[in-house]
Amino acid sequence: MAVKTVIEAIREGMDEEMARDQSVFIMGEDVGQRGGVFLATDGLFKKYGADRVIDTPLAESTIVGLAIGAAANGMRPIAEIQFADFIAPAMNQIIEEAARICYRTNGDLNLPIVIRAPWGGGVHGALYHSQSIEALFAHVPGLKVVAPGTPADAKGLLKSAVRDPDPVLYLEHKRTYRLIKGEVPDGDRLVPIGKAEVKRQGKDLSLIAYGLMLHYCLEAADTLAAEGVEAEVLDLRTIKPLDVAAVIATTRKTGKVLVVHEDNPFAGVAAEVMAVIMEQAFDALDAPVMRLTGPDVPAMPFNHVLEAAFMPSPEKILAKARELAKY
Amino acid sequence: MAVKTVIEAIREGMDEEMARDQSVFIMGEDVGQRGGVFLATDGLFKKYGADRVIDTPLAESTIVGLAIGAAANGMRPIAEIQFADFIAPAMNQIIEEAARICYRTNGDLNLPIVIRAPWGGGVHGALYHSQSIEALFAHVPGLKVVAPGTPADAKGLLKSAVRDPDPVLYLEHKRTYRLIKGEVPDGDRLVPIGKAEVKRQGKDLSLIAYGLMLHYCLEAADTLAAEGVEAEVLDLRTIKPLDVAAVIATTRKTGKVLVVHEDNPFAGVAAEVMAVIMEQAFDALDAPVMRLTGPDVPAMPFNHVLEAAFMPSPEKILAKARELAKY
Amino acid sequence: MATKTAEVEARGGQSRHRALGLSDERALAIYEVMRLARAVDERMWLINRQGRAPFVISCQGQEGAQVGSAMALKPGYDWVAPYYRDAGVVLALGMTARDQMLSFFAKREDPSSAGRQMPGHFGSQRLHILTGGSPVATQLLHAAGIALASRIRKEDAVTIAYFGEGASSEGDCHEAMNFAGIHKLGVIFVCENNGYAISVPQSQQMAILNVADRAAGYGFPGVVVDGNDVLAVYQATRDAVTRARTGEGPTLIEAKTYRFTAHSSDDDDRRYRQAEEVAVWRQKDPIPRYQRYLREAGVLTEPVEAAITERVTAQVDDATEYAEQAPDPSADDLLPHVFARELG
Amino acid sequence: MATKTAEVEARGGQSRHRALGLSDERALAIYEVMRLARAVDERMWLINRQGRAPFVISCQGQEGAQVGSAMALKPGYDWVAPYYRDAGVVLALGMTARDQMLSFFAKREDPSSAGRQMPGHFGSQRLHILTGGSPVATQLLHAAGIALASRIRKEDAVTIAYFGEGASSEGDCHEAMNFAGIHKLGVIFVCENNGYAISVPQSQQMAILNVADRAAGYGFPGVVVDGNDVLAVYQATRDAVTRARTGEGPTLIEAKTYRFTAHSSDDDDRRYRQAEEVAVWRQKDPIPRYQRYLREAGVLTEPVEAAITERVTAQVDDATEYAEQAPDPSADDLLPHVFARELG
Ligand SMILES: Cc1ncc(C[n+]2csc(CCOP(=O)(O)OP(=O)(O)O)c2C)c(N)n1
Ligand SMILES: Cc1ncc(C[n+]2csc(CCOP(=O)(O)OP(=O)(O)O)c2C)c(N)n1
Ligand SMILES: [Mg+2]
Ligand SMILES: [Mg+2]
Repeated sequence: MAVKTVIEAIREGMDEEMARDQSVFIMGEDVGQRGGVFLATDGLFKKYGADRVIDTPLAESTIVGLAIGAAANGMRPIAEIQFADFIAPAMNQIIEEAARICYRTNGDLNLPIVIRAPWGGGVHGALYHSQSIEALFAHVPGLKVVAPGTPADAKGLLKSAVRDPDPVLYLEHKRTYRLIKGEVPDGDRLVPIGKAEVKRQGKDLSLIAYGLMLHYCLEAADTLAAEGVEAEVLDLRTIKPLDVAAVIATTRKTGKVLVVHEDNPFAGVAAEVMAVIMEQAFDALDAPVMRLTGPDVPAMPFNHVLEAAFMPSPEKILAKARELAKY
Repeated sequence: MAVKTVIEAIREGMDEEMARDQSVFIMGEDVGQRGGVFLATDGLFKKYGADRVIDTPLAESTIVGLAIGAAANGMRPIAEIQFADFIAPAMNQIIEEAARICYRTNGDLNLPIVIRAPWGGGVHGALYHSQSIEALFAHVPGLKVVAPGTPADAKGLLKSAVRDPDPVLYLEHKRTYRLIKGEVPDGDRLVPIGKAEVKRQGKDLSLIAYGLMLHYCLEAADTLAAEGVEAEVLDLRTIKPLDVAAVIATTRKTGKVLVVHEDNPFAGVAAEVMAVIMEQAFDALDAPVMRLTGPDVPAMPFNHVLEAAFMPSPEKILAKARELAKY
Repeated sequence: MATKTAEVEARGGQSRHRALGLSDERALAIYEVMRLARAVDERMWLINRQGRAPFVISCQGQEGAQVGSAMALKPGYDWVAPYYRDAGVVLALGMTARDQMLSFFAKREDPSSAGRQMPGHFGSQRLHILTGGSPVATQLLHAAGIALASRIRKEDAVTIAYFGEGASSEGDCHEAMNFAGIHKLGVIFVCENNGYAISVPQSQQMAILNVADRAAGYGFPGVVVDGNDVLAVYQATRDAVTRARTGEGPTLIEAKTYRFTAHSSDDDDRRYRQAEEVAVWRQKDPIPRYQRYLREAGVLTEPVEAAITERVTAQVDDATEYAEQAPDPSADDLLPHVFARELG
Repeated sequence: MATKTAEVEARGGQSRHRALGLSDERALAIYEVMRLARAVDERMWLINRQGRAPFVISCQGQEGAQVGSAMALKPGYDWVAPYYRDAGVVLALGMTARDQMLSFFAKREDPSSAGRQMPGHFGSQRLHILTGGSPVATQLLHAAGIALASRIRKEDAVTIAYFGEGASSEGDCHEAMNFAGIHKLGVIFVCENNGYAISVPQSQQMAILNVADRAAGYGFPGVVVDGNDVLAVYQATRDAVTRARTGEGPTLIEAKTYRFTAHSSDDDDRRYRQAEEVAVWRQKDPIPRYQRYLREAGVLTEPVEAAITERVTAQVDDATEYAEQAPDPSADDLLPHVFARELG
């Protein structure tokens, strides 16, 4: 067991999977020689060669469209979208093709594809290098969407995603890449897709989050504890399929839930969590489920004042959690 | 006042707006000579000429991308996407450009664009001619999304959309085109974007819907009335911006709400309605808000048995409403 | 090569197929697939007009382009990514009339989709026919991806992507050709140019006369071929297959052709094209044209023709009867197969 | 025309600008904009390296292509849809050093976005500079749409869309050129080919040597021009503007050039290109090259040069000071302008 950053964990996960399985290969913009703009694939081009680490032209529909064809012909592509913000040119290939192919062939063809996309804000990335895209894709049946927050989960979910028989959108939060360090178990350890994890036990209220917001919630929970409020922190890890059982369990345990994400609220992941709780644990609620999200504006501005105003923060979480605790 | 079909109302709305304002023009696949595959633009090519009713090549990103440029240069384009199912190639232009331009220019440039898209199922259209796309776009800040259900609303909202200074996704339910007839007020009558309408008063429970489902809810409400249950039917008409006040008002009135749509549930419009009620009318609830939606499968199958199994129907609504009434 | 074809034809055409390395049997097999494709299609319209099935989309008129190209492949080894008109392609590669009719009637046994997709949305992993959705042009990138996989594994399988000239307007068409060109993939792009995208004529789709001219912008050859001359299509494809298999890279083949029917059973083509234009093209029907050639070449005798007709009719009858009576899916079939294995 | 340019240059180049109809003043104005673009850019790197601003993206090396083309337009009448490197374009069309610095420091007064977008995302409806987002190639369709609007209203305004050769791989690039070709729109596509899309060299982006060759596939002329020869760029653009203004349709101009800096302040170009290669291109720097020409032509005398340098430095100093001290937006500025008018 060694301490690693999130990006090291992701790189290691890819490296191990490529070594293990010849059918795994990487495609994307600048993933080769350059090692990716975040260096996620650093060293892999040298190690596995130009056939298995392919610098594509600047074209996202190409990246995903090729991945679909290659998967149909026996490969397990890892497709890198340079920033989540630039995934939209590939939406037709992802939503209308990749997500629907298993269903439309009645299971004759399934597509083991991983689409990696760095997402999230707080990096002075402005409107087009800060976006949260999880709700758009989680809404689409036929896709799995994961968003690990810790190095161990990042590696374990990367490996699970590569071995998964279906298209997995693997979201890596840019801000956590080098900020978040943690123990990563040695060896071939998978983290299952579809399983949330309680990252901190508590009995008074539940904070539900993923990605960078997990860490902000844990920070807020520390402060709350000092104030005598024991917050449980549930890390969704996988957004689709949502671990409904874990959501309901924490709701029944605490009766008070706050869902936190950077993405804007309208028909977002928090709305779905609220809907599921409404449907399955209405009787257990001691307060309405609350959400703390990015605002309903098109994307995160560049200027630091505006960026800070946009981003949920430990302080904002704390304020909302206090409100909930008092309800 | 005359009785018209939904498609006649839409055509008339476009015709009147084009006659009124020289800057309004139409672009899309087969909209010219052919009059559109549903004949929505029938006769307009002859009347307004090839300059104002433009047959584009088969390319949706083209249609929306051109609309953005033309709007920036003083025009009011109506862009037709032949089927909602084929809007994905234009998602980059819609989400990353059209929706973000007013915000990113701090209001220097706003885009009066209407994107019309026939949506919805029940027409033997199979996976790619039956889709519901409202949640994907309603999630995106910077877009307005309307989905009228009656001929009067279809015309009034079309005219409002054309005059609106911002991008409006105008969803027309294919199944209602010729099925639904109704009185359409003569003259220049607008229906405001952002306003829901109670289409039937009731005190026992609320059915919230839009598009074809509005009519199924009204049908179910008739049967419920015969059973002694007075259902209020709220037609959202506009999905974004959601008429939260109307949603909360009906919730406070009846205490019991069922939201109905064809779109799959995960992070859909029903989830948002449930979240909003959770946030603003939790205390008024006599039962958990329920939703009846299409299933979480990639899209609606072709075979008639499967299509019927997929579609919400008056019977399914009735069953769920009875459950709610009894709660 | 084009010159050569023309020459052979000029010499009376009696040995064109042999000059192409096609045995008489093979030449007749091509004819029979074309006949079958046409016969199934005609039957579908009949049934549709009787109200027994909701939707048809046709290959009629394009059988030369389809069968001529597909017959240049190794079935089950090479790959195709067809589009919705390509009944002739999939029949050439191992799908049957029953398969077509099962999909037409949307029955559970439909091998392409178990009744989930509209007719014309072919797919079979076993036959190396890539599943097609309705959005046009996506399959060009899939085909490039299939070819990329073959390249990575150092296999010499060839992939053909089929598409209409309408689909060539989509960004994906550009992207697929660009990538294939860069990596000299073993992929062939076959454009069935029938002059219309539903109602929109070619002149409103592009400012050029030949889609094939675009190939130069991607660094590989573009070939224009008479799509209603099945042997010319075969020849162009065979040459492209050789290039592809030996690592020389892609070819774009544009087969000039025409569709005889409306776009689909939901369309009314009288709104946008003249009856005279259709009549002119009917004179160029690829099936009678090839029939004449085979007769003149002495390959298609009366008894052979009669036997083919009998087999085709029998297959269509059998397929119709079988498929119409085959069971529908049940409501329980709605939910499975969203994913490869359902999550526990 | 290309031959003629070469001839004039061969004759010692002393009257190339006059042969192009450029007065001495205009020739100097071109030079001054290039100098200003370079100077603002250099200052930004300095400030960034001092940690006073988080991000730079550069025009350095591409000023010839940018200023040479933009100066062929009527400012405020014609339109441009620039991309993030096009500081030279927008400075030529009326943006100021202050505007650049306000955006660089993301201040409320930034005319492009009030500090919402990264630097390099220019926009001004007043100046007919279309707002740019980060996704590449979308602006090509916007430019076609702008030109379509001009066409519908029977105005002769010309629109230039700027893009890198990397962006040419996107589907939108194909779609924009295809539509513009069909309708012979008054749009010019200027590709600043600097040989790389971040780290990916041209050879991995396309199988051809000249992006301009693609124009043939869209039915209009493609022109390759030395992007570091500002007068050659001016000439090619002027000719294209004439075509566009008179209804003859689009032109694709490929300006071969190079970027001197890393892709942005977040990039390390030593990972993918050799210092020698950069050095070779630095020899071809468009600014000293044009400077030499103007000196030899007797237009750029010592005192004129000194005056220009003084003005440029003063503007950069003023802009830096002004912008750095200008107020940030406040948290209240986060929510407005999602829509044209907020809903009541
Ligand atoms: C992305 C997309 N947009 C629109 C459609 C609707 N549509 C179906 S076929 C068609 C025309 C196709 O023309 P072409 O590619 O020339 O093929 P053809 O039908 O002529 O064989 C259109 C517009 C579609 N299937 N996909
Ligand atoms: C759709 C999209 N994908 C990816 C990116 C990330 N990105 C920004 S610039 C760039 C390279 C652009 O290369 P080119 O078009 O040649 O312009 P240059 O920077 O060389 O001037 C990339 C990949 C983007 N901005 N947009
Ligand atoms: Mg066609
Ligand atoms: Mg470049």
